[in-house]
Amino acid sequence: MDGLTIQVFGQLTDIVGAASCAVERVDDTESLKTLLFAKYPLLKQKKFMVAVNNRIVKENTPIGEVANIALLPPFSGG
Amino acid sequence: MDGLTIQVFGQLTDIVGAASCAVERVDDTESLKTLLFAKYPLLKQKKFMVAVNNRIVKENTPIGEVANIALLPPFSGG
Amino acid sequence: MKERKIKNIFLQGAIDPGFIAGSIAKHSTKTDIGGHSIFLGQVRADVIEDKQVSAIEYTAHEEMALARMAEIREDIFAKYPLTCMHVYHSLGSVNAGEICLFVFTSSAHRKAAIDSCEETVERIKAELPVWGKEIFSDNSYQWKENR
Amino acid sequence: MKERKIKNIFLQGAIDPGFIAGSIAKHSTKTDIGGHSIFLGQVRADVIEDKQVSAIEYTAHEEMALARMAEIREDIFAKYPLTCMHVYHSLGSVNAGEICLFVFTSSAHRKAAIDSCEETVERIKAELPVWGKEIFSDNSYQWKENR
Repeated sequence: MDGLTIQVFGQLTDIVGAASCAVERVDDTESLKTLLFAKYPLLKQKKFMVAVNNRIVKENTPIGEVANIALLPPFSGG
Repeated sequence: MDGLTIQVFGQLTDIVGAASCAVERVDDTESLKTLLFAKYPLLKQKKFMVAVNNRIVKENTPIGEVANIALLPPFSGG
Repeated sequence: MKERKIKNIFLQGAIDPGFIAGSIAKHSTKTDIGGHSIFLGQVRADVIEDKQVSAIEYTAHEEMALARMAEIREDIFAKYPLTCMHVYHSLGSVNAGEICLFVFTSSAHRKAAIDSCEETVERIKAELPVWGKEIFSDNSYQWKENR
Repeated sequence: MKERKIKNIFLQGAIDPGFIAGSIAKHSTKTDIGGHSIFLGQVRADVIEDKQVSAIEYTAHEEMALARMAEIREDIFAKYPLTCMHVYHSLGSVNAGEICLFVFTSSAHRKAAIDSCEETVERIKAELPVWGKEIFSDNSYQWKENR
Protein backbone atom coordinates (compact mmCIF):
# COMPACT_ATOMS: atom_id res chain seq x y z
CA MET A 1 0.00 0.00 0.00
CA ASP A 2 1.22 3.44 -0.90
CA GLY A 3 1.37 6.12 1.74
CA LEU A 4 -0.24 9.58 1.56
CA THR A 5 1.46 12.72 0.35
CA ILE A 6 0.32 15.78 2.25
CA GLN A 7 0.82 19.22 0.73
CA VAL A 8 1.58 21.93 3.27
CA PHE A 9 1.48 25.70 2.79
CA GLY A 10 2.54 28.95 4.39
CA GLN A 11 4.15 28.79 7.79
CA LEU A 12 3.42 25.06 8.05
CA THR A 13 6.25 24.50 5.58
CA ASP A 14 8.62 25.70 8.32
CA ILE A 15 7.42 22.94 10.65
CA VAL A 16 7.39 20.18 8.08
CA GLY A 17 10.60 21.44 6.51
CA ALA A 18 9.23 21.09 2.98
CA ALA A 19 6.19 21.82 0.81
CA SER A 20 4.91 18.30 1.34
CA CYS A 21 5.41 15.28 3.57
CA ALA A 22 4.72 11.56 3.20
CA VAL A 23 2.86 9.63 5.88
CA GLU A 24 1.38 6.18 6.07
CA ARG A 25 -2.15 5.75 4.76
CA VAL A 26 -4.96 6.42 7.26
CA ASP A 27 -8.74 6.13 6.97
CA ASP A 28 -9.91 9.60 7.87
CA THR A 29 -8.83 13.15 8.61
CA GLU A 30 -8.94 12.76 12.42
CA SER A 31 -6.52 9.82 12.24
CA LEU A 32 -4.36 11.88 9.89
CA LYS A 33 -4.20 14.74 12.37
CA THR A 34 -3.22 12.38 15.20
CA LEU A 35 -0.46 10.97 13.03
CA LEU A 36 0.78 14.41 11.99
CA PHE A 37 0.73 15.78 15.54
CA ALA A 38 2.86 12.82 16.65
CA LYS A 39 5.32 13.36 13.82
CA TYR A 40 5.36 17.19 14.00
CA PRO A 41 4.40 18.24 17.55
CA LEU A 42 4.70 21.97 16.65
CA LEU A 43 1.72 21.58 14.34
CA LYS A 44 -0.52 21.36 17.41
CA GLN A 45 0.09 25.04 18.12
CA LYS A 46 -0.88 26.12 14.63
CA LYS A 47 -4.24 27.00 13.15
CA PHE A 48 -4.91 25.21 9.89
CA MET A 49 -7.66 23.64 7.82
CA VAL A 50 -7.54 20.29 6.04
CA ALA A 51 -8.54 20.01 2.39
CA VAL A 52 -9.41 16.63 0.90
CA ASN A 53 -9.55 16.56 -2.89
CA ASN A 54 -9.48 20.37 -2.96
CA ARG A 55 -12.40 20.82 -0.58
CA ILE A 56 -11.96 22.17 2.90
CA VAL A 57 -13.42 19.70 5.42
CA LYS A 58 -14.44 20.73 8.92
CA GLU A 59 -15.79 17.38 10.19
CA ASN A 60 -13.91 14.11 10.31
CA THR A 61 -13.86 12.94 6.69
CA PRO A 62 -12.90 9.62 5.09
CA ILE A 63 -9.75 9.63 3.03
CA GLY A 64 -10.33 7.65 -0.16
CA GLU A 65 -7.94 5.74 -2.36
CA VAL A 66 -6.75 8.62 -4.54
CA ALA A 67 -7.25 11.45 -2.08
CA ASN A 68 -5.05 14.51 -2.33
CA ILE A 69 -4.65 16.20 1.01
CA ALA A 70 -3.51 19.73 1.89
CA LEU A 71 -2.98 21.60 5.14
CA LEU A 72 -3.96 25.26 4.84
CA PRO A 73 -2.95 27.82 7.49
CA PRO A 74 -4.82 31.18 7.62
CA PHE A 75 -4.73 32.90 4.23
CA SER A 76 -2.68 36.04 3.68
CA GLY A 77 -2.98 36.88 0.02
CA GLY A 78 -3.52 40.28 -1.58
CA MET B 1 -20.67 103.32 -16.48
CA ASP B 2 -19.67 99.96 -17.85
CA GLY B 3 -22.23 97.20 -18.12
CA LEU B 4 -21.92 93.70 -16.66
CA THR B 5 -20.62 90.68 -18.49
CA ILE B 6 -22.40 87.52 -17.44
CA GLN B 7 -20.76 84.15 -18.11
CA VAL B 8 -23.22 81.38 -18.92
CA PHE B 9 -22.62 77.63 -19.00
CA GLY B 10 -24.10 74.34 -20.15
CA GLN B 11 -27.55 74.46 -21.67
CA LEU B 12 -27.92 78.15 -20.81
CA THR B 13 -25.53 78.89 -23.66
CA ASP B 14 -28.26 77.68 -26.03
CA ILE B 15 -30.66 80.31 -24.68
CA VAL B 16 -28.21 83.17 -24.58
CA GLY B 17 -26.65 82.08 -27.87
CA ALA B 18 -23.10 82.50 -26.54
CA ALA B 19 -20.85 81.74 -23.57
CA SER B 20 -21.49 85.21 -22.15
CA CYS B 21 -23.82 88.15 -22.49
CA ALA B 22 -23.58 91.84 -21.66
CA VAL B 23 -26.29 93.63 -19.67
CA GLU B 24 -26.57 97.02 -18.07
CA ARG B 25 -25.21 97.34 -14.57
CA VAL B 26 -27.62 96.49 -11.72
CA ASP B 27 -27.28 96.64 -7.95
CA ASP B 28 -28.03 93.10 -6.90
CA THR B 29 -28.67 89.57 -8.10
CA GLU B 30 -32.48 89.83 -7.90
CA SER B 31 -32.45 92.84 -10.21
CA LEU B 32 -30.08 90.97 -12.48
CA LYS B 33 -32.46 88.02 -12.72
CA THR B 34 -35.38 90.33 -13.54
CA LEU B 35 -33.33 91.92 -16.28
CA LEU B 36 -32.18 88.56 -17.68
CA PHE B 37 -35.68 87.07 -17.63
CA ALA B 38 -36.93 90.06 -19.62
CA LYS B 39 -34.14 89.70 -22.13
CA TYR B 40 -34.17 85.86 -22.32
CA PRO B 41 -37.67 84.64 -21.35
CA LEU B 42 -36.67 80.97 -21.81
CA LEU B 43 -34.31 81.35 -18.85
CA LYS B 44 -37.34 81.35 -16.54
CA GLN B 45 -37.91 77.67 -17.29
CA LYS B 46 -34.37 76.67 -16.43
CA LYS B 47 -32.78 75.74 -13.12
CA PHE B 48 -29.58 77.63 -12.47
CA MET B 49 -27.52 79.16 -9.68
CA VAL B 50 -25.87 82.56 -9.70
CA ALA B 51 -22.21 82.96 -8.76
CA VAL B 52 -20.83 86.35 -7.79
CA ASN B 53 -17.04 86.56 -7.71
CA ASN B 54 -16.82 82.75 -7.94
CA ARG B 55 -19.14 82.09 -5.00
CA ILE B 56 -22.58 80.64 -5.41
CA VAL B 57 -25.15 82.96 -3.81
CA LYS B 58 -28.60 81.78 -2.77
CA GLU B 59 -29.96 85.02 -1.27
CA ASN B 60 -30.23 88.36 -3.01
CA THR B 61 -26.65 89.66 -3.09
CA PRO B 62 -25.20 93.08 -3.93
CA ILE B 63 -23.19 93.24 -7.13
CA GLY B 64 -20.09 95.31 -6.54
CA GLU B 65 -17.97 97.40 -8.88
CA VAL B 66 -15.72 94.63 -10.21
CA ALA B 67 -18.07 91.69 -9.80
CA ASN B 68 -17.75 88.75 -12.13
CA ILE B 69 -21.05 86.94 -12.53
CA ALA B 70 -21.80 83.44 -13.79
CA LEU B 71 -25.02 81.48 -14.33
CA LEU B 72 -24.55 77.78 -13.50
CA PRO B 73 -27.13 75.17 -14.56
CA PRO B 74 -27.11 71.74 -12.80
CA PHE B 75 -23.67 70.14 -13.03
CA SER B 76 -23.05 67.11 -15.20
CA GLY B 77 -19.34 66.39 -15.00
CA GLY B 78 -17.63 63.04 -14.61
CA MET C 1 -11.19 82.01 3.56
CA LYS C 2 -8.21 79.77 4.06
CA GLU C 3 -5.38 79.74 1.55
CA ARG C 4 -5.45 76.48 -0.36
CA LYS C 5 -3.03 75.11 -2.87
CA ILE C 6 -4.94 75.03 -6.15
CA LYS C 7 -3.94 72.09 -8.37
CA ASN C 8 -5.12 71.86 -11.95
CA ILE C 9 -7.26 68.78 -12.59
CA PHE C 10 -8.26 69.51 -16.17
CA LEU C 11 -6.79 67.79 -19.21
CA GLN C 12 -7.71 68.55 -22.79
CA GLY C 13 -9.49 65.57 -24.40
CA ALA C 14 -9.56 61.94 -23.27
CA ILE C 15 -7.37 60.54 -20.50
CA ASP C 16 -4.94 58.03 -21.97
CA PRO C 17 -4.44 54.63 -20.25
CA GLY C 18 -0.69 55.24 -20.57
CA PHE C 19 -1.08 58.38 -18.47
CA ILE C 20 -2.85 56.30 -15.82
CA ALA C 21 -0.03 53.72 -15.91
CA GLY C 22 2.52 56.51 -15.44
CA SER C 23 0.61 57.83 -12.47
CA ILE C 24 0.49 54.34 -10.88
CA ALA C 25 4.20 53.72 -11.55
CA LYS C 26 5.19 56.94 -9.78
CA HIS C 27 3.89 55.48 -6.52
CA SER C 28 6.39 52.62 -6.39
CA THR C 29 8.77 54.82 -4.39
CA LYS C 30 6.06 55.44 -1.76
CA THR C 31 6.57 52.16 0.07
CA ASP C 32 4.21 53.06 2.91
CA ILE C 33 1.29 52.55 0.52
CA GLY C 34 -0.56 49.23 0.77
CA GLY C 35 -3.60 49.91 -1.40
CA HIS C 36 -4.65 52.09 -4.30
CA SER C 37 -8.22 52.71 -5.37
CA ILE C 38 -8.94 54.07 -8.84
CA PHE C 39 -12.18 55.19 -10.42
CA LEU C 40 -12.38 55.80 -14.15
CA GLY C 41 -15.35 57.40 -15.86
CA GLN C 42 -15.81 56.25 -19.45
CA VAL C 43 -18.10 57.87 -22.03
CA ARG C 44 -21.03 55.58 -22.82
CA ALA C 45 -22.50 55.29 -26.32
CA ASP C 46 -26.03 55.67 -24.94
CA VAL C 47 -28.87 55.41 -27.42
CA ILE C 48 -31.52 58.11 -26.91
CA GLU C 49 -34.51 58.09 -29.25
CA ASP C 50 -32.63 56.07 -31.88
CA LYS C 51 -29.60 58.33 -31.82
CA GLN C 52 -26.28 57.15 -30.42
CA VAL C 53 -23.93 59.29 -28.33
CA SER C 54 -20.59 59.45 -30.13
CA ALA C 55 -18.80 61.85 -27.78
CA ILE C 56 -19.23 64.17 -24.82
CA GLU C 57 -17.88 67.72 -24.92
CA TYR C 58 -16.99 68.97 -21.47
CA THR C 59 -16.84 72.57 -20.36
CA ALA C 60 -16.26 73.95 -16.87
CA HIS C 61 -16.15 77.10 -14.84
CA GLU C 62 -12.51 76.25 -14.32
CA GLU C 63 -11.66 78.73 -11.60
CA MET C 64 -14.66 77.76 -9.46
CA ALA C 65 -14.13 74.05 -10.16
CA LEU C 66 -10.49 74.12 -9.10
CA ALA C 67 -11.29 76.07 -5.94
CA ARG C 68 -14.03 73.60 -5.03
CA MET C 69 -11.77 70.63 -5.81
CA ALA C 70 -9.19 72.07 -3.40
CA GLU C 71 -11.88 72.14 -0.70
CA ILE C 72 -12.92 68.56 -1.44
CA ARG C 73 -9.29 67.44 -1.32
CA GLU C 74 -8.82 69.15 2.03
CA ASP C 75 -11.99 67.54 3.45
CA ILE C 76 -11.01 64.08 2.24
CA PHE C 77 -7.49 64.33 3.63
CA ALA C 78 -8.94 65.44 6.97
CA LYS C 79 -11.31 62.48 7.05
CA TYR C 80 -9.11 59.62 5.78
CA PRO C 81 -5.47 58.65 6.45
CA LEU C 82 -4.37 59.01 2.82
CA THR C 83 -0.90 59.00 1.38
CA CYS C 84 -2.02 60.76 -1.76
CA MET C 85 -4.89 61.67 -4.06
CA HIS C 86 -4.88 62.52 -7.75
CA VAL C 87 -7.83 63.75 -9.79
CA TYR C 88 -8.06 64.42 -13.52
CA HIS C 89 -11.11 65.48 -15.51
CA SER C 90 -11.32 65.95 -19.27
CA LEU C 91 -12.31 69.17 -20.98
CA GLY C 92 -13.31 69.33 -24.64
CA SER C 93 -14.35 66.34 -26.65
CA VAL C 94 -14.08 62.74 -25.37
CA ASN C 95 -15.28 59.94 -27.65
CA ALA C 96 -17.49 57.06 -26.52
CA GLY C 97 -15.25 54.39 -25.00
CA GLU C 98 -12.65 56.91 -23.84
CA ILE C 99 -11.85 57.91 -20.25
CA CYS C 100 -13.08 61.32 -19.02
CA LEU C 101 -12.48 61.09 -15.23
CA PHE C 102 -9.60 59.57 -13.25
CA VAL C 103 -9.70 59.57 -9.45
CA PHE C 104 -6.81 57.85 -7.65
CA THR C 105 -6.39 57.51 -3.87
CA SER C 106 -3.67 55.65 -1.98
CA SER C 107 -3.30 54.65 1.66
CA ALA C 108 -1.43 52.24 3.92
CA HIS C 109 -4.57 50.11 4.14
CA ARG C 110 -7.26 49.39 1.59
CA LYS C 111 -10.30 50.66 3.48
CA ALA C 112 -9.24 54.32 3.50
CA ALA C 113 -8.20 54.21 -0.16
CA ILE C 114 -11.47 52.61 -1.28
CA ASP C 115 -13.84 54.75 0.81
CA SER C 116 -12.10 58.03 0.02
CA CYS C 117 -12.08 57.28 -3.71
CA GLU C 118 -15.82 56.66 -3.76
CA GLU C 119 -16.56 59.77 -1.70
CA THR C 120 -14.35 61.92 -3.92
CA VAL C 121 -16.10 60.66 -7.08
CA GLU C 122 -19.52 61.44 -5.60
CA ARG C 123 -18.45 64.93 -4.59
CA ILE C 124 -16.87 65.65 -7.97
CA LYS C 125 -20.10 64.70 -9.75
CA ALA C 126 -22.27 66.74 -7.37
CA GLU C 127 -20.14 69.79 -6.67
CA LEU C 128 -17.85 70.67 -9.57
CA PRO C 129 -19.23 73.20 -12.08
CA VAL C 130 -18.60 70.99 -15.10
CA TRP C 131 -21.04 70.31 -17.94
CA GLY C 132 -21.23 67.56 -20.51
CA LYS C 133 -22.81 67.97 -23.92
CA GLU C 134 -23.69 64.63 -25.47
CA ILE C 135 -22.96 64.73 -29.18
CA PHE C 136 -24.88 62.26 -31.32
CA SER C 137 -23.51 60.65 -34.45
CA ASP C 138 -25.66 62.94 -36.62
CA ASN C 139 -24.02 65.95 -34.88
CA SER C 140 -27.16 66.91 -32.98
CA TYR C 141 -26.70 67.07 -29.20
CA GLN C 142 -28.33 67.14 -25.81
CA TRP C 143 -27.05 68.35 -22.46
CA LYS C 144 -26.06 65.54 -20.12
CA GLU C 145 -27.83 65.19 -16.79
CA ASN C 146 -26.15 63.48 -13.84
CA ARG C 147 -28.19 61.10 -11.76
CA MET D 1 -21.02 20.80 -8.41
CA LYS D 2 -21.70 23.17 -11.28
CA GLU D 3 -19.25 23.40 -14.13
CA ARG D 4 -17.49 26.72 -13.95
CA LYS D 5 -15.10 28.29 -16.38
CA ILE D 6 -11.79 28.42 -14.52
CA LYS D 7 -9.70 31.47 -15.45
CA ASN D 8 -6.12 31.80 -14.33
CA ILE D 9 -5.54 34.82 -12.10
CA PHE D 10 -1.90 34.20 -11.19
CA LEU D 11 1.03 36.09 -12.66
CA GLN D 12 4.66 35.40 -11.82
CA GLY D 13 6.20 38.38 -9.99
CA ALA D 14 4.94 41.96 -9.76
CA ILE D 15 2.07 43.33 -11.84
CA ASP D 16 3.42 45.98 -14.21
CA PRO D 17 1.57 49.33 -14.56
CA GLY D 18 1.84 48.86 -18.34
CA PHE D 19 -0.14 45.64 -18.00
CA ILE D 20 -2.84 47.56 -16.12
CA ALA D 21 -2.90 50.24 -18.85
CA GLY D 22 -3.31 47.52 -21.48
CA SER D 23 -6.21 46.05 -19.57
CA ILE D 24 -7.90 49.46 -19.30
CA ALA D 25 -7.33 50.23 -23.00
CA LYS D 26 -9.01 46.98 -24.07
CA HIS D 27 -12.30 48.28 -22.66
CA SER D 28 -12.57 51.22 -25.06
CA THR D 29 -14.55 49.03 -27.47
CA LYS D 30 -17.10 48.24 -24.76
CA THR D 31 -19.05 51.45 -25.10
CA ASP D 32 -21.81 50.37 -22.73
CA ILE D 33 -19.38 50.86 -19.83
CA GLY D 34 -19.72 54.10 -17.85
CA GLY D 35 -17.47 53.40 -14.87
CA HIS D 36 -14.46 51.29 -13.97
CA SER D 37 -13.30 50.59 -10.43
CA ILE D 38 -9.78 49.32 -9.83
CA PHE D 39 -8.10 48.15 -6.66
CA LEU D 40 -4.35 47.67 -6.54
CA GLY D 41 -2.52 46.02 -3.67
CA GLN D 42 1.03 47.29 -3.23
CA VAL D 43 3.72 45.67 -1.06
CA ARG D 44 4.48 47.89 1.94
CA ALA D 45 8.00 48.24 3.36
CA ASP D 46 6.69 47.72 6.89
CA VAL D 47 9.21 47.95 9.70
CA ILE D 48 8.87 45.15 12.26
CA GLU D 49 11.26 45.14 15.19
CA ASP D 50 13.78 47.30 13.35
CA LYS D 51 13.73 45.16 10.23
CA GLN D 52 12.24 46.39 7.00
CA VAL D 53 10.18 44.29 4.61
CA SER D 54 11.93 44.31 1.23
CA ALA D 55 9.63 41.88 -0.60
CA ILE D 56 6.76 39.46 -0.20
CA GLU D 57 6.96 35.97 -1.66
CA TYR D 58 3.54 34.62 -2.56
CA THR D 59 2.56 30.98 -2.82
CA ALA D 60 -0.90 29.52 -3.38
CA HIS D 61 -2.82 26.30 -3.56
CA GLU D 62 -3.44 27.25 -7.15
CA GLU D 63 -6.07 24.71 -8.05
CA MET D 64 -8.19 25.50 -4.99
CA ALA D 65 -7.65 29.24 -5.38
CA LEU D 66 -8.77 29.27 -9.00
CA ALA D 67 -11.84 27.18 -8.23
CA ARG D 68 -12.78 29.53 -5.38
CA MET D 69 -12.17 32.58 -7.54
CA ALA D 70 -14.58 31.14 -10.13
CA GLU D 71 -17.22 30.86 -7.38
CA ILE D 72 -16.59 34.44 -6.23
CA ARG D 73 -16.82 35.68 -9.81
CA GLU D 74 -20.12 33.87 -10.29
CA ASP D 75 -21.53 35.31 -7.05
CA ILE D 76 -20.46 38.85 -7.92
CA PHE D 77 -21.90 38.68 -11.42
CA ALA D 78 -25.17 37.37 -9.96
CA LYS D 79 -25.29 40.26 -7.47
CA TYR D 80 -24.19 43.25 -9.59
CA PRO D 81 -24.97 44.33 -13.18
CA LEU D 82 -21.35 44.15 -14.35
CA THR D 83 -19.99 44.33 -17.87
CA CYS D 84 -16.76 42.63 -16.85
CA MET D 85 -14.37 41.71 -14.06
CA HIS D 86 -10.65 41.00 -14.18
CA VAL D 87 -8.50 39.75 -11.30
CA TYR D 88 -4.75 39.19 -11.16
CA HIS D 89 -2.65 38.11 -8.20
CA SER D 90 1.11 37.76 -8.06
CA LEU D 91 2.95 34.56 -7.22
CA GLY D 92 6.63 34.49 -6.28
CA SER D 93 8.56 37.54 -5.18
CA VAL D 94 7.15 41.08 -5.32
CA ASN D 95 9.35 43.91 -4.05
CA ALA D 96 8.17 46.66 -1.73
CA GLY D 97 6.49 49.36 -3.83
CA GLU D 98 5.39 46.91 -6.51
CA ILE D 99 1.82 45.80 -7.28
CA CYS D 100 0.73 42.31 -6.14
CA LEU D 101 -3.07 42.43 -6.66
CA PHE D 102 -5.16 43.97 -9.44
CA VAL D 103 -8.97 43.83 -9.28
CA PHE D 104 -10.87 45.58 -12.07
CA THR D 105 -14.67 45.82 -12.41
CA SER D 106 -16.69 47.69 -15.03
CA SER D 107 -20.36 48.57 -15.31
CA ALA D 108 -22.74 50.95 -17.04
CA HIS D 109 -22.98 52.98 -13.82
CA ARG D 110 -20.40 53.69 -11.15
CA LYS D 111 -22.18 52.24 -8.12
CA ALA D 112 -22.09 48.62 -9.31
CA ALA D 113 -18.47 48.90 -10.42
CA ILE D 114 -17.34 50.42 -7.10
CA ASP D 115 -19.31 48.13 -4.78
CA SER D 116 -18.43 44.93 -6.64
CA CYS D 117 -14.75 45.82 -6.72
CA GLU D 118 -14.63 46.31 -2.96
CA GLU D 119 -16.56 43.11 -2.28
CA THR D 120 -14.31 41.12 -4.62
CA VAL D 121 -11.17 42.42 -2.88
CA GLU D 122 -12.55 41.48 0.55
CA ARG D 123 -13.47 38.00 -0.63
CA ILE D 124 -10.09 37.45 -2.30
CA LYS D 125 -8.29 38.34 0.93
CA ALA D 126 -10.55 36.15 3.06
CA GLU D 127 -11.17 33.15 0.85
CA LEU D 128 -8.29 32.46 -1.52
CA PRO D 129 -5.66 29.99 -0.29
CA VAL D 130 -2.72 32.30 -0.89
CA TRP D 131 0.13 33.02 1.52
CA GLY D 132 2.60 35.86 1.76
CA LYS D 133 6.07 35.50 3.25
CA GLU D 134 7.51 38.87 4.23
CA ILE D 135 11.21 38.93 3.41
CA PHE D 136 13.30 41.41 5.39
CA SER D 137 16.32 43.19 4.02
CA ASP D 138 18.62 40.88 6.06
CA ASN D 139 16.97 37.88 4.35
CA SER D 140 15.16 36.74 7.46
CA TYR D 141 11.38 36.47 7.08
CA GLN D 142 8.02 36.20 8.77
CA TRP D 143 4.69 34.91 7.51
CA LYS D 144 2.25 37.67 6.67
CA GLU D 145 -1.08 37.82 8.50
CA ASN D 146 -4.12 39.47 6.95
CA ARG D 147 -6.24 41.66 9.12
